[in-house]
Amino acid sequence: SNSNSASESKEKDKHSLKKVSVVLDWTPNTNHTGLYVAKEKGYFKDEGLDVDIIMPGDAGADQLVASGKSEFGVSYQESITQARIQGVPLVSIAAVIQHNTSGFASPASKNIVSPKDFVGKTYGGWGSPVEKSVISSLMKKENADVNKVSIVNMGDTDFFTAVKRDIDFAWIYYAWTGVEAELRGEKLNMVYLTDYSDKLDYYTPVLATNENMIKENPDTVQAFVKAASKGYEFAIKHPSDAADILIKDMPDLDPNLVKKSQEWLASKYQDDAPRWGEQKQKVWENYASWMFDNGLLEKKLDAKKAFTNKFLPQ
Amino acid sequence: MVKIIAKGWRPLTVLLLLFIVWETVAIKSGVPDWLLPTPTKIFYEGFNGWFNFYPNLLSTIKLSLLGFALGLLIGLLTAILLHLLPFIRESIYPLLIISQNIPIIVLAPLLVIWFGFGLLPKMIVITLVCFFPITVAALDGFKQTSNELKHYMIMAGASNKQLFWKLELPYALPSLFSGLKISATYSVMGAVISEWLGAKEGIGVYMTLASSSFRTDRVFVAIFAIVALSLLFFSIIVLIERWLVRWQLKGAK
Amino acid sequence: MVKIIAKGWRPLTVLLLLFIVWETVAIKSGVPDWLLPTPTKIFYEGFNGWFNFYPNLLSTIKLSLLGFALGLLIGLLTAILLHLLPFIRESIYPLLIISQNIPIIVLAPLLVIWFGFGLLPKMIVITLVCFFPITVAALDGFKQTSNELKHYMIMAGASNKQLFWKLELPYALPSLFSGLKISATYSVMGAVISEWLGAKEGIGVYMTLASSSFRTDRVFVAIFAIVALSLLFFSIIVLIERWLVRWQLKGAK
Amino acid sequence: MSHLTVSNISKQFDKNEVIKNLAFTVEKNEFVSILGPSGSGKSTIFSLIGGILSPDQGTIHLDHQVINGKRGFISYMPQTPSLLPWRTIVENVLLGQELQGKKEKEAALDMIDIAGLTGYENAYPHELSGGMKQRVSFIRALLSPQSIICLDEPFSALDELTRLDMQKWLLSIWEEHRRTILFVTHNIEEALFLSDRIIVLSNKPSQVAAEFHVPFSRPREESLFLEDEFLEWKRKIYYSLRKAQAPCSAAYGLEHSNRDKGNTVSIAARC
Amino acid sequence: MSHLTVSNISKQFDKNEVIKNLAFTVEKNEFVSILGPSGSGKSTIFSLIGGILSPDQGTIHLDHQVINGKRGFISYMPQTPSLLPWRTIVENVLLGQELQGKKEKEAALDMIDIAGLTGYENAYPHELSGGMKQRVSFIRALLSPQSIICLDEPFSALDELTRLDMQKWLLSIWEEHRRTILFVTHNIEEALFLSDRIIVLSNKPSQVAAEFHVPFSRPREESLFLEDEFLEWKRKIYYSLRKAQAPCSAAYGLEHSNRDKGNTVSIAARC
Ligand SMILES: Nc1ncnc2c1ncn2[C@@H]1O[C@H](COP(=O)(O)OP(=O)(O)OP(=O)(O)O)[C@@H](O)[C@H]1O
Ligand SMILES: Nc1ncnc2c1ncn2[C@@H]1O[C@H](COP(=O)(O)OP(=O)(O)OP(=O)(O)O)[C@@H](O)[C@H]1O
Ligand SMILES: [Mg+2]
Ligand SMILES: [Mg+2]
Repeated sequence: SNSNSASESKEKDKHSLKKVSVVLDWTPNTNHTGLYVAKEKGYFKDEGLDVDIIMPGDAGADQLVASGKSEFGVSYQESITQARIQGVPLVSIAAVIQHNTSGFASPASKNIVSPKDFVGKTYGGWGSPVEKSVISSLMKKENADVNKVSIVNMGDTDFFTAVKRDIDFAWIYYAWTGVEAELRGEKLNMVYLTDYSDKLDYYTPVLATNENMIKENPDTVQAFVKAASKGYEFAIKHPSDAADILIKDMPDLDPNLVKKSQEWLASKYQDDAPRWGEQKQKVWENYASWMFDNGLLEKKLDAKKAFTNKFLPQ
Repeated sequence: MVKIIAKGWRPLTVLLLLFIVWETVAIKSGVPDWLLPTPTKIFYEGFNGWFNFYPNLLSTIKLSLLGFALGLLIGLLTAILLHLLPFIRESIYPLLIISQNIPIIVLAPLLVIWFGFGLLPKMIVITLVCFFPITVAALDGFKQTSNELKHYMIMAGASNKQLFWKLELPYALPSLFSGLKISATYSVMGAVISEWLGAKEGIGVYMTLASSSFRTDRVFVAIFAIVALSLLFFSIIVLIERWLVRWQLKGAK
Repeated sequence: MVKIIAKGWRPLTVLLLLFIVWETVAIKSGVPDWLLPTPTKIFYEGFNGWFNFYPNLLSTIKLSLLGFALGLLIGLLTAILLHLLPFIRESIYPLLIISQNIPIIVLAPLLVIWFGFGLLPKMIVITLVCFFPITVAALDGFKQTSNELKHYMIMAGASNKQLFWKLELPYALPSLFSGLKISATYSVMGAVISEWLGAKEGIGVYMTLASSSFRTDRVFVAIFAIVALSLLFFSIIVLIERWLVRWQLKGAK
Repeated sequence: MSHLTVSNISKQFDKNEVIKNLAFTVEKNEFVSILGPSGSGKSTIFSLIGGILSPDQGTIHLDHQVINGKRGFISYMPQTPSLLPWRTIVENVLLGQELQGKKEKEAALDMIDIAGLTGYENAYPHELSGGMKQRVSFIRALLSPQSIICLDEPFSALDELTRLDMQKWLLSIWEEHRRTILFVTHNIEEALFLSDRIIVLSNKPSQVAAEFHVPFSRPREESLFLEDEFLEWKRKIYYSLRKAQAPCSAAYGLEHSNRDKGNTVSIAARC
Repeated sequence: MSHLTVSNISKQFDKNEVIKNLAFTVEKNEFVSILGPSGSGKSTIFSLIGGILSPDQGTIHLDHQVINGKRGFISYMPQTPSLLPWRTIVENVLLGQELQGKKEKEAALDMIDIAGLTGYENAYPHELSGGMKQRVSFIRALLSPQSIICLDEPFSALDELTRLDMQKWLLSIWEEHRRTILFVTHNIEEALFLSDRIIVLSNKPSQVAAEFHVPFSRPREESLFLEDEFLEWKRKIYYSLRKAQAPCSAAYGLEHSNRDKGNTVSIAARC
């Protein structure tokens, strides 16, 4: 029946498929698996969409989506929060991963197991004021002083390179860099944000579109989210097959890394939420107010407008 | 041609030596592969992954050739225009410099928003990279024209057009070729950068993918390809220069 | 000086015109501020945020000046070396081209591993960007030296050193200045790029932060600063050229 | 009206007054030579006629047209050969024609041959000796099609035999094809042998110090050099040249006895 | 041993044999002129002595040293002025000295003055007339300190009065300071007036066709030009020059009657 539906959708292709594009945040990785699955398995076609997955490179997804050049994109709660404050009309339409899987990683030899161990160590970041605030928030829980951490801007340098030299710990996504470390057999200590602060349990990454799309083409958005949701559900149930699909589309990626990362991530997509993609207003409000309290936002965010669950399949 | 091949062995030897030093140092000092793979590993990967890599290479070659050609055309036209219309030179020059100082990360979203993900925005990026050295070098070349010869040409009634084609352009050739060499060298990097504006294939795409999945050996395959292409383009320019400016070589003997 | 100021109004007018066109187009077409802010907004932000921005500017100026100076030195030395020792020229030239084709994203980790996050790796990046146009232009300049004058100098017993200092170098000046102009233009961008190798402050840092928090107005403040700096450096080079190569200008009258 | 009319032109470079109220005419098909001390402004006069410089005052007429600052009216041979280094000899010779449209390669090759440069047609300028380059430049001017030819010391780098050869050749061409020629030289005999009229310039700021109509009939043979009248004229012009430079020789403080019995008078004068 | 000994040197460019088995010597403090047709290889001889070219065969001795391909032994004035365009006149004049170490600005200014270039000390070469540039190049060679001076047609661009002036000045300097001078010229009178000895070159491939010891006593006055013996010598050298070029003049097919009664003999010969 699968081939049947494929040829059927081919037929559809000629007449009524709607061309839309989705812009990734950077290079394809396991955060994007659901999209690749939905495309490969024809879920998008079933919904009447012809989806083009675009690697934006330096162009970045947010501006393209906001300006309507692309209908959908992969973004982050941090970005959308800051974007909306600046009047950029981005809206999050699904959380790809339910909880924040990022954290501060360090080689096991450095013995950094909790925020208080940051004292006297060197953090390598990209120079954003958010970093210091986050570290500070974590350290406050253990009554440690953030000013005793030396913060170095390491720019584009990757984690493994950085910790070879002056850096002791850095902020990573476990699903990718952490898994790579496992593959290399390097022992890492992780200090997850979610373990120390609820407010920092924000959604990263998310699928986003712009306000205009929601207003003018709600059907398209609905169709897109539905298919993506099917894709991610497939990835949750069949991580290995899903990984194969991503590898097949992107042969230049390291297959071992993709497989392992996919396995690690499978349970994290939906996690404790009632359905994949669900977002809570609390999470948006918490993080925005945390940012505001730390002087990282100029004004308060209207959290209700920043996201919506209404396109998620019931 | 024989002479060129005969001369070619020297840089090749140097390259070979470099590889040998690299290999031994890498092995001796135990630099891990993911940081700096040895040349043998890189060549091995290049050989093995050739069929995956090949379309990327082709795509980048096409991009850089197109971009270089366009850069050459625009660079030369700009130089000629500014040379022949000195009163607009002062006004336009700052714009040229501005064009060289708009970071791609800022330009990229604008270009994509205006022109989509097609060929055009990429061409614009490569052209921006390539045209500037050509314009500056050509302009300075035109300016250097021997006064004595210019004097004769004008006295003999050369029109501005003739003065340009028969005297100033040939006189500027050596200088122009300086610019061409610089541009040819940049054109490949320009193409790679332009691929970061969202391309489906190309060395730039291959490289970022490899880099984000920590395949350092593939990153170096990409670099080798970039370098080899640049050397090739550069050599072609040098050959054309030898052929066009051979009177100078003859004189220098 | 008076002449320069008098000449300065033309490019300024063009810039002003550009701003006016930009402003009106932006307002008319309703481009949102976060995509392309109007010049007035940018100047407003630049003015308001001056105290935040100022240290970044200074830091980048320092970086680019240092890097340009180093690039000039190394570029010139390389050119002189290759010129005086023609037998190593063929062997070294490919290495120069290679140096221009190693993408910073690949070079960066290596530089960091070897040299940490201090000044040195940044200098290396800027120098890499700056030295190449200078070397190529200077080398081509040396090569162009008039045979007649060379003939006299050698006959009159000029040593190789004298030949170089008294004839070839002054003769190559116009060509060398072509290279300097190209390099000066690149030096600021080079500094900004080098800041991605981890800097605490600088226009590059300011710009990425601004960009990640969607402060497009600040991004443009950064761009304006980069452009202004480049124009300044370029103008300084042009002034020095006018002063050093004034015999040529006099002849051209 | 004369073919070329130079009326009261003046020219100065910065504060250096080079030409002041200079006036002369050249008739159609006339051969006029200009004699004058080094640095007196002879080449500058050509630059003014050629239009690369504009006179500060005065006008230059070609036929009925004012040609101040206008270009393309003269066939020109500059004082330095000014050959394009990337062109072969033939290509250089053809340049003057090329600028005016048509190219006659056959004629060029013939002329190269007569000028004794056979075998060098495809050589580059740097392979030629000084005198050979001068001959190339000379042919280039001869082949240019304009009605008036301006030659600036065309034979200064040639040995006496080659020079005589070239002079005779020039005469034969001119007598056959009749064009207007303005000829700068330092050699009085050359001027006498070739010209209809000789204009002697004074020191800077230069004016016409004297003018001589050369009475010898045409066609002229080289035997002319030996005739008494020729020597007489030579002496006459020499004196006028000397007088033209006089104001300075006094300042220089050299006194010479006028022991001139022969054809060469030896007086040092300098400015 | 002679100061300069050129022994059986040969030189060819590609297939073009320019010099073949040429041999001559120049004694210490001697003034030797070289006469020869255009393109015969005079400038090439200087290039060989100056070391910028090496002879294919033969040796060149300076005193007891072989100087084939060695540089820095001669004060040189090239056929084209070859002034550095970015240097003022004084700076250009001092260049020759500068290359050898010491600079005497006073002497340079004096010489510029005597050469009639007062006021142009700080001008750039492009502001000078052809003859003025030549004088600058001449002074530069005179001021260079080497023991042998090679002058390649130093006065070709000068009018007769300035030329005579320069000749006399050169003589006075030479008579006072005595250096060895090798002098290329096309002017027989000039060679006779200045030199101790005159070497006449044949056509290419050039060899010494004739050699003349000039018998006139020194110091020489300009009145020499008028003496009968001078005219006699002039004729003699003229004939020898003509003979040197003979193989070609026959081919050219010109016949000349030898009606030479005066000082100028008119024979066309060309190669
Ligand atoms: N471009 C210039 N700038 C300034 N002065 C100049 C320029 N060209 C010529 N002169 C001056 O004009 C005067 C006349 O120069 P010109 O070349 O006409 O002399 P000339 O009669 O041709 O001399 P010669 O016989 O030596 O060639 C000289 O004093 C020279 O210095
Ligand atoms: N660099 C060169 N390459 C090839 N041939 C050359 C070169 N230099 C000189 N020749 C040839 O050598 C011959 C002699 O040239 P040279 O300059 O010595 O003549 P010359 O006697 O000085 O003539 P002139 O009186 O015209 O200056 C000429 O036939 C010339 O073509
Ligand atoms: Mg002149
Ligand atoms: Mg010569």
